[in-house]
Amino acid sequence: MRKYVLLAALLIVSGFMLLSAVDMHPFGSPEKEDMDKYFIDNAQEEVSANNVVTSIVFDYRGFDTLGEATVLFTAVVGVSLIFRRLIK
Amino acid sequence: MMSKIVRTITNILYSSILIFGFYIIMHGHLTPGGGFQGGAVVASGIALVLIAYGYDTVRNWFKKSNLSFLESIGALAFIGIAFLGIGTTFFYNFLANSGGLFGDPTVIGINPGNLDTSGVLPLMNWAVGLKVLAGLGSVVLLMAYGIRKGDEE
Amino acid sequence: MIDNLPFIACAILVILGLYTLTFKRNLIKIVIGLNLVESGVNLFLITLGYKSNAVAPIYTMAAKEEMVLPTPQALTLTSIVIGLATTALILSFTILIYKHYKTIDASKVRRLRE
Amino acid sequence: MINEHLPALVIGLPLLAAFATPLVSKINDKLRNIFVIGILGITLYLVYSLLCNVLNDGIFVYVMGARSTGLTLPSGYKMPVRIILEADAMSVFMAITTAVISLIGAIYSWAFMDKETGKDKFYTLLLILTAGMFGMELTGDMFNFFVFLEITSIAACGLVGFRITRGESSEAAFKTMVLYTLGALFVLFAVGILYGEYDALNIATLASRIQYTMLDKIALGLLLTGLAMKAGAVPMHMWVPDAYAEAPAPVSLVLVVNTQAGLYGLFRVLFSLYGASLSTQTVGWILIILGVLSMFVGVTMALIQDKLKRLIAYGAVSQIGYMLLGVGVGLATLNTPALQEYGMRAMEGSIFHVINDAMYKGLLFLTAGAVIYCTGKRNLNEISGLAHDMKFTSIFFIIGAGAIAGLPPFNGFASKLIIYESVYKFNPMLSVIAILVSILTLAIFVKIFQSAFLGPKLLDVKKEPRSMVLAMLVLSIIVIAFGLFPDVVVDKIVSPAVNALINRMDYITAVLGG
Repeated sequence: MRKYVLLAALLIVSGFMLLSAVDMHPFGSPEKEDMDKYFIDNAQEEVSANNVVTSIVFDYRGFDTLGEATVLFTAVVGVSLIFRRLIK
Repeated sequence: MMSKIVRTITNILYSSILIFGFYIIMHGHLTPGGGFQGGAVVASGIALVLIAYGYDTVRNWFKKSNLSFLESIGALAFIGIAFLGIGTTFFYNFLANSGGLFGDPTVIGINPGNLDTSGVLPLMNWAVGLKVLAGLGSVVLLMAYGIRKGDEE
Repeated sequence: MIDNLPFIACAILVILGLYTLTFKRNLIKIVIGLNLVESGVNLFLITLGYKSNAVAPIYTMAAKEEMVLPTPQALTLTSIVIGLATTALILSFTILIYKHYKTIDASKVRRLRE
Repeated sequence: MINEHLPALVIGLPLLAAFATPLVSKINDKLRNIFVIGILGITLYLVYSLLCNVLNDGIFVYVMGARSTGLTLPSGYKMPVRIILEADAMSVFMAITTAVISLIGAIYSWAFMDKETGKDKFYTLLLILTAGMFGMELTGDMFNFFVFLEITSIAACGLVGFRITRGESSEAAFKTMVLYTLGALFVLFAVGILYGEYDALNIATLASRIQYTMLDKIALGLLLTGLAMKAGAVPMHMWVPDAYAEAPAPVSLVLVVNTQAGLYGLFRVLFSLYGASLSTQTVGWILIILGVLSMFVGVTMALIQDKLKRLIAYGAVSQIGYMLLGVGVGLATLNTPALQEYGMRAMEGSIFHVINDAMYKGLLFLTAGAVIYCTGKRNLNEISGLAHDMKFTSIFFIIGAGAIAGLPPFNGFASKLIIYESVYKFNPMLSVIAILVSILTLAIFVKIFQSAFLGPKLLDVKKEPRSMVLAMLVLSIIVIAFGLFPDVVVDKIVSPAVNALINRMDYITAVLGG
C-alpha cells in the first residue's frame, strides 16, 4: 500500500517536472533578459570588474554569498559537532 | 598510507595544486573562478595528501583547531568587509573606483584586465578562499577522523 | 519539444534522483539520490541562462559578442556550495548511524519507531 | 544612523556573533554564554525598534550594496537588480516572535547544556539558526529566501543530532536533513522556473509580472510542497516528531519558530507573490484540507505516544493545522466580499495563533526538557509524582497544557476562539472539527499531567536550575498576558500583519514605486 502511494506521488511530481521542462522557453533563447542585460552593460562601470559573474556574486548579490559562506561555515561546525570528543 | 608511487606523485603535485588554487583566488575578478573555486582546489590538495599519507601522519601537519580558527577568521573578514561599507549600505563596494587599494577604474569594453581593480571584490575573494580552504580541509580531516575511530572499535 | 531537450534531460535527472530517494533502502544510495536531484536542479538553473552563439560573461581581449545570462551562473555557484555543505553533513550523520547500528540499511535503522 | 540600517543589522549582528563565537569560546565558557545572550538581547532590541519603525512608517525597504539604502531601482531602470530586504508588518511580526524565542532558548541553555561537551558549537549553530530565520522573514528576494532556508535547515539538523551518543538522534537528524534538503530543492526548482519566465528574482517584481500560466501553477505546486515540508503539515510531517523528540529542549523550542518561518514563507508566496492572480478558492481549500488533516492526524497520533516529547511534537503538528485552517479560509475568501465579513477575522485568528503557539508550545517543550533533565527519563510510564519535587515545572506545565488545549485564561483560547467564530461562518463543519480536536488535546494533556506529575513519588528528582525556571517563567507570563489582553495584541501587531499580507499592491509599490 505504502509503495503505491509513494509511486503515485513520484509520478505526479515527475509529471510536473517534465511538463515544466517542455513548457519552458526554447533552449538558447531566453524570453526576457532585462535584469541580466543591466549586469552585462553596467558591471564594468559600477563594480569595475571584468568578470561579470564575480561582480554579481560579490557585489550585486553579495548577500547571497554571505549566506553561502554561512552555509559552509554551518556545515563545518555541524560536522565538527558530530565528530567531537565526548570527554574533555 | 598508500604506496611510494602515490606519495611521490603527491609530493610533486601538491605544490602545483596550491599555486593553481591561489592563482584562481587571486584572479577571481578577471578570469573564471574566485574564492570558492580556488579554495576548493586547495582543499582538494589537502584531501590528496590525506589519502596518500593516511590520517595519522597528516593530523600532525594540519591541526584541526588551527583550521577552524582560520575558518572563523575568514568568515569574520568577509562579513567585516561587508560591515565596513555600512557608511553607505551593507555590502557597499566602497573601494571601487576610489583610486586607493584595488581602486583603479576599469577600461570599459574590451581589455586584458588589470589586477588592481574592482574594489573590495579581491579582498572578499581572499576572505572566502581562506574560509573555504580551511572549511573543506577540516571537513575532510574530520570525516577521516570519524571513519578511523570506527575502525578501531 | 525537441528544442527543449536539455531542459527535459535535467528534469529526467531530477526524477531519477527522486526515484532513488523513494525506493532505495541503502542510506548511501539515499544521499546519492539527493545529490542527483541537486545536480538536476543546478543543471536546470544553468541551462536557463544559455543563449545561442554567445560567449561567457567575462570581458577579455576577445571581440565583443553576445554574452550568456550571468545571473544563473552566480545562482548555480551558490547552490553548488550549499549542496556540498548538505552532503558533507548528511554523510557525517551516515557515518555516525553506521557506528551506532552497524548497518546502513534504512529498514533496519528505525529504533525511533519502536 | 542605526535606524537606517535596521534590517541589515538584525540579520548581520547574529551572523557576525556566530562567526566570532568559536574564538570567544577559547577564552572562557561563562564569557561565551554572556556574549551569546547579550547579542540575542541586542538583536531583540533591534527587532523591536524595527517593529516600531514599520508600524509607524509603513514598509521598510533596504537595498544591499546600493549607493543609498532606499534606492531600489537603478537610475533610469524599471526593475531592481540588487538584493532587497523588505520588512512589512508580517515580517516584523514573525521576527519579533523569533527574537523572543531565541533569547529564551539561550537563557534556558545556560543550565541545561552545562554538562555537555561541544557547547561552543551548540551556541554557534543556535546563533546561525536565529540569523537564518531573520533572513527568511525579512528578505524580499526569492533566491535569498532559498539560501536562508538552507541555512536554517543545516543549522537545525546539526542541532537535532547534538546527542551523538544516541543512535536515535543521528537517525532523526538524517531523516530531517533529507526531507529539508528535498523541500529546499523543490523551492529552488520553482525559483528557477520563475526566473526563466520573468527574468527576475525580487518577490515584488515577480509579483508585478506574474500571469498564472501553466508554469506558474507548477512553480506554485513545488513551492507549496517544499514549504509545507518545512512547516511540517501533514502529508510531509514524518520528520516532526523525530526531530522535536530527539533535539535538546532549547533546540525544540527554536525549531517551533523554524517551522513557523516555513509557514511564513508559504503565506508570503501565496499572498504577496501570487495573491489575487491565483484561483483562490482552489488553493484556499487545499490549505484548509491540509490544515484539517494536520489537526486530525496530529492529535490521533498523540493519543498513542508514550514518550513525553514525542507526544508534544504530535500536538505541535495539530497546532500547525489551526494556522493553515484560518489562513486557508482567508485565502478562499480573498476575492469575495466575505473577506471583510469573516475572512479577515479568520486570518487574524490564525496569525495570532502563530505567536501564541510559539509561546505555549515552547513552554511545553521546556517543561519536558526540565523533566528529562531532572529525572533522566523520557518515557511517560517511568515517571510519576513529579509535582512533589518539581513545583515550578508542574505549574508551568499546567499553564502550557491549558493554553494548547484552549482553556480560557490562556492565550491559546483567545486565538482559537477567533478561529472558531470566523470559520463557523465559512463552514460550520470545519469549526466543529477544530473544537473536537481541541477537546481531544485537552484530554491527552490531562492524562499526562495526571500520570506524570500527580500520583505517588517514584524517583529521586533533582531541583530545576534557576536559569531554566527563569526561561519558563518568562514564557508563562507571556502566555497569560496574551490570554488576558488579546485585543491589545490583535490591534497592535496582528491586524497590521494581516493587512500587510492582504494588501499586495503595497508590497509591490514599496519596491517598484507608484
